[in-house]
Amino acid sequence: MADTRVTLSGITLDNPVIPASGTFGFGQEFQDYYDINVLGTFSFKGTTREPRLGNPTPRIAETACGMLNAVGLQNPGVEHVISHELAELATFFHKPVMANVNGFSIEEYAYVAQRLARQPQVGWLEVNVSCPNVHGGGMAFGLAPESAAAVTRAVRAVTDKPLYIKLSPNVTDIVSIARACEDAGADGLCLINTLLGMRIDLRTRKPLLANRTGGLSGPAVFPVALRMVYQVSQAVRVPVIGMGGVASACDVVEMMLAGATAVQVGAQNLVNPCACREIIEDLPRVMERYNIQTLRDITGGAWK
Amino acid sequence: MADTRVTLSGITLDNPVIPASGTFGFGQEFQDYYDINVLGTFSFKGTTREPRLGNPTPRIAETACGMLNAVGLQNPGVEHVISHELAELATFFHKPVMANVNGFSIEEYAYVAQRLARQPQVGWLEVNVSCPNVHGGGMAFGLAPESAAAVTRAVRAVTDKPLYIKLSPNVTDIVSIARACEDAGADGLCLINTLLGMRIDLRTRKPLLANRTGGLSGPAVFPVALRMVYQVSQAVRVPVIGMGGVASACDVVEMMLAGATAVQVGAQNLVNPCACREIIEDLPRVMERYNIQTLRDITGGAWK
Amino acid sequence: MKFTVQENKPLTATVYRMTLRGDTRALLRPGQFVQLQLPGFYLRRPFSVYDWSPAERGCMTLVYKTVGRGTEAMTRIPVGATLDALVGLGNGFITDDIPAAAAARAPLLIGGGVGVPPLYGLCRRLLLQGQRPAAVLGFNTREEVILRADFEALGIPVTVATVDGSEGVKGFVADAVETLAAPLDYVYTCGPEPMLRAVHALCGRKGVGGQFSFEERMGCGFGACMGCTCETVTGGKRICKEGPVLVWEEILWQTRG
Amino acid sequence: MKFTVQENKPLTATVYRMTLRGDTRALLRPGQFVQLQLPGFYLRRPFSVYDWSPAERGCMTLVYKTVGRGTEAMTRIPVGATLDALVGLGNGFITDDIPAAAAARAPLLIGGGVGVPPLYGLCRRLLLQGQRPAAVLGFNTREEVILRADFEALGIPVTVATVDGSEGVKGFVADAVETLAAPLDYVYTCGPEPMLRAVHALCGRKGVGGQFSFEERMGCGFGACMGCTCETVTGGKRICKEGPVLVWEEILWQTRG
Ligand SMILES: Cc1cc2nc3c(=O)[nH]c(=O)nc-3n(C[C@H](O)[C@H](O)[C@H](O)COP(=O)(O)OP(=O)(O)OC[C@H]3O[C@@H](n4cnc5c(N)ncnc54)[C@H](O)[C@@H]3O)c2cc1C
Ligand SMILES: Cc1cc2nc3c(=O)[nH]c(=O)nc-3n(C[C@H](O)[C@H](O)[C@H](O)COP(=O)(O)OP(=O)(O)OC[C@H]3O[C@@H](n4cnc5c(N)ncnc54)[C@H](O)[C@@H]3O)c2cc1C
Ligand SMILES: Cc1cc2nc3c(=O)[nH]c(=O)nc-3n(C[C@H](O)[C@H](O)[C@H](O)COP(=O)(O)O)c2cc1C
Ligand SMILES: Cc1cc2nc3c(=O)[nH]c(=O)nc-3n(C[C@H](O)[C@H](O)[C@H](O)COP(=O)(O)O)c2cc1C
Ligand code: FES
Ligand code: FES
Repeated sequence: MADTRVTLSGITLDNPVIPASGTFGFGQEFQDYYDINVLGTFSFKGTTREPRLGNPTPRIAETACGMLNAVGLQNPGVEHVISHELAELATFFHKPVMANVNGFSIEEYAYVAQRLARQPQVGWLEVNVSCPNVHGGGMAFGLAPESAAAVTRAVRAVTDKPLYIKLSPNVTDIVSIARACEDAGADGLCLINTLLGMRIDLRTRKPLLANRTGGLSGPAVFPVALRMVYQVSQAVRVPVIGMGGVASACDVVEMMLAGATAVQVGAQNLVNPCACREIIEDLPRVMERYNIQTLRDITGGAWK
Repeated sequence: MADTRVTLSGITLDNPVIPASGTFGFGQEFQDYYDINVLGTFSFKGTTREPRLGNPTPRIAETACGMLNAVGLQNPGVEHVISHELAELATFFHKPVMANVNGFSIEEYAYVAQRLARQPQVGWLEVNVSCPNVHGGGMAFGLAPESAAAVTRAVRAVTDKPLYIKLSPNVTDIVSIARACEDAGADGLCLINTLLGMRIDLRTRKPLLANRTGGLSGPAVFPVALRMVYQVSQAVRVPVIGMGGVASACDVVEMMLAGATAVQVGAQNLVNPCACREIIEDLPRVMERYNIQTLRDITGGAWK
Repeated sequence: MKFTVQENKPLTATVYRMTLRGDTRALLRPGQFVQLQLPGFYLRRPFSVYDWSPAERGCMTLVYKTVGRGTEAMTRIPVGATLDALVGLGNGFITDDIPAAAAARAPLLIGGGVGVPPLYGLCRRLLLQGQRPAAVLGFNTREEVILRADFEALGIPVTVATVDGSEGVKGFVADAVETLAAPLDYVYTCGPEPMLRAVHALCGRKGVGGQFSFEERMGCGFGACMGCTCETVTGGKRICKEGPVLVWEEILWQTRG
Repeated sequence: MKFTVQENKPLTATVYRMTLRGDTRALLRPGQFVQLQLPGFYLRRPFSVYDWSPAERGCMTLVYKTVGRGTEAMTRIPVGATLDALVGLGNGFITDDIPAAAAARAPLLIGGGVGVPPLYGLCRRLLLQGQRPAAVLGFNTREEVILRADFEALGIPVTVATVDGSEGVKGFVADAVETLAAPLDYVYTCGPEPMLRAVHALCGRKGVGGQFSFEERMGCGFGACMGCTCETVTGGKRICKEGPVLVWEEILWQTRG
């Protein structure tokens, strides 16, 4: 029997497949398509202290084998997330969930992290220092080792729950940023967030997105994500959750060979609401084809 | 009549379509498919002082809507390029050509640039400080403003021919590097070179490329390239040659709206040897559809 | 959900009709839409349903206009091809839960361009409910007029307006509505945003309610990505989930007066 | 160049034959290959030509094995579909310009797995030139044996070897070659790299010349990208342009002795 279990900071998941933040809402919409308890876990929509409407529309554009989004962290604010979304989630999802923490200041990160960490449903904090779609926060923190470490330290100070920092790929040296987060107390790293991109409407001669630029994700970015996971996972001792363009069980295996302990699936959930269920169903077949008995053993299999 | 002409540092091209270095050899192979004199110009294969065999194979891998290459600057060395390739080229291509200059030291860049600049066929120098597939040179120079500027200054010192610096997208802040090159005397900028990526073979559990990582190009990278062209072209006064995933006449127009004065086409030449001819033929139709009489007028049309 | 293309043929130079066979049971209301996966494109395309027969082996018809690479490629999909679609998306036009809508005896359907198709299924539904709808359909020019005969075959009053006057009343739909003899009762409308704005203002001036179907760029189409959220009087609404149909009162073009 | 699929059918569980109709005039030599564009994939796929009729409305046949996503998708391409291919790529097997090849009266064709197909067109060419080729075809197991009858129908001696001994001689092709009664004259070979190495060593030991067809990951297939360059005795050679066929002497596995 194929053993698909993986362990993230002491919590064992049935499988490494985790829908990525911002592409799975708070799970509700997917419950219409399948029982989401088959998932390893999922990362819920990026949450801030105050409610946010996000950016003006259009917020979505298509690209070759991918998409741009400039949602800009629309969310009802951490208190509403706790009182409504997480309360509702508890009625149909029975596993620890990953909380995607956002902020526009170090204090806000710490505040939101502390509030979410106290919820018993929350298994891990995923601190997003890499959102390219908001100004004066988000990605800015993830572009340099010092600021990424500062956020890590501040959040570390308020919680003992497993702390994962989600890194931006829009940098010259992601390894130095990953190391700085590790040194500042991160229990793990998530990569990659979206690549900053753009499309222009030939008719109007204006950027397609109201926000002008947006974050690129989907299969197009997979090779960049894989390379970064390969580099970072060899340079740190903490687990890496790999993501960026994962769309099939083969991609999951490839990410894990590159060094990922678990794998997130983002944009693919949007084009196929059953993507994660299908990937989970396919995993044992793919493992058999490539002679894998115990999935967790292949993490880093491609390191030299 | 649609006017497709554009001007790069005083030399007027019939159209903005320029095959990108490394995807067009020295023109010969394409001459079998069409008369390459229809091109604006083309950029020939990256040239170094000594002959290079490049990296071991496999050097190519496929990705979603793109490809990885790790050719590693295979070329016969600058003297052979001058005595054989350019001599041969003169027999069938009658326009100024763009010389792609490479080096493993600042001295080598200057040497190769000086040798190539002396050739009357060479209209522009394109100095590649962004090749991700060689060690101890190439991309290393393009990752920081200081080193990119140092190469620019050294090459500037040896030639008066128009000098374009080709930038790497694998950086946190491409604008600062572009500005440094401009300040150091560049007449223009070319962007983007390839994004550093990777694929792993599930059967062997090893990287697909012998060089482990390679450069990602093709339609997958278009939105990233477009964003960088948009940012850089607004921040400098010199012309920008845009490239990265351009595959159609619509893409050419989109790149120009983002701020490109001319456009290079790379990987698409490999999957369709007639790509550039077809793009050039399509341009007037696309211009008509979007009400463009004079193509050069749309450069930067999407700047706010 | 897999569908088989039964028909894919041009109605005008740029508008096509595609009929798909498959499980349509998720479609509950006119004005709901589907997200169609087109081979070679990453995101799905949203299209309203013109009309459908609800069954496990049912049928649904889309009427679409070629505006970009996806819809152009769509015209080349052969009969017999299999396409994947998410069906029954969005709230659709509500004809029962909203008191004003349920009470309207002679609602006016106002469509513009490819906003016209979903009003056909709606019209059939209203007739079944015993209401007496009328339709005003607006186009740019005579060559672009679609579905006029379909509405006429339902036996309702149909007014066509063209911007250049080449068919029917000359002018915009909102202008054409002003010329109607019958008093305005309730409005259902779908079309380009300038038209929706004009109709919204008109409703405001006349003090009648209505439902407006919106378009927005979509990531998912089923409420997951927040890509399509628009601000309304009652907060952010996902056009794909709480829309595409919004009622007059919640739209942020405050023009009642 | 556009081609129409005439046939696409399985020969074994994993090997298919595809026949394409179109302009094949660029094909000049057996062992040349085509670069086939598969819908939904960025790079083209290289396939050797099994046999062809050279004409503006000619035919060519490929025999391919499913090894990955591209070839798996290829099995689902229906008859009648149009595919784009670059044809007449590479040098192919040379039967005239190379003196040893032209002089060989009884050249041996050694094929392994899907290296066998291009040897068929070669065999026909050699027979036309009045030579008397023989063939040794190697496979893993009985279920994977392909094209045996095709070669036999040409009236030449055919030896089949399978690694597990389930059909023909048990063992690797190079072993099977050693068991042949006829003396080695000249070799043409195509197959997996371990087989090529073994045959190369064998030629070295016996002091006979030969031509070896190689595989390499390709960007373009027509000499533009330098993606496929391999080092040889005479410098870097592009497998797609100066190859895929290399002669014994230029191969860098120095084993003559
Ligand atoms: C709820 C809803 C119902 C619709 N119903 C119909 C209908 O019945 N008939 C019809 O002809 N059209 C309809 N549209 C518009 C239709 O979705 C677009 O015309 C179509 O997506 C354009 O695709 P394209 O590839 O040709 O254009 P491109 O511009 O090449 O598409 C690029 C991307 O932009 C998106 N996009 C482009 N235009 C629109 C648009 N107007 N609205 C939403 N997304 C867009 C595409 O889906 C794609 O993701 C509807 C849109 C929505 C939101
Ligand atoms: C000159 C030449 C002639 C060939 N002739 C035949 C033939 O007659 N019959 C046959 O079955 N196969 C032949 N091959 C191998 C064939 O090209 C590959 O099996 C095929 O490309 C695999 O595609 P895929 O999408 O299924 O595999 P994937 O692994 O999914 O493909 C990913 C990428 O790798 C490339 N690739 C994978 N395997 C190979 C390979 N062995 N050689 C070159 N590129 C590869 C693909 O082209 C693609 O770009 C030939 C290869 C070469 C170079
Ligand atoms: C519509 C959309 C919204 C997103 N919102 C968030 C978010 O709120 N927080 C976050 O950390 N990442 C967010 N992301 C990034 C994804 O979680 C993921 O890192 C990225 O999309 C790469 O994975 P993919 O290629 O599988 O989509 C979002 C991505 C998309 C497409
Ligand atoms: C096979 C290959 C070889 C390349 N070699 C060079 C090179 O020698 N010098 C250089 O400046 N860029 C080189 N490039 C980069 C291209 O010129 C171009 O910048 C990049 O591929 C992005 O464009 P594209 O997406 O259109 O391919 C190479 C790209 C490819 C695909
Ligand atoms: S399109 Fe994703 S939420 Fe509406
Ligand atoms: S594959 Fe491009 S040169 Fe051989």
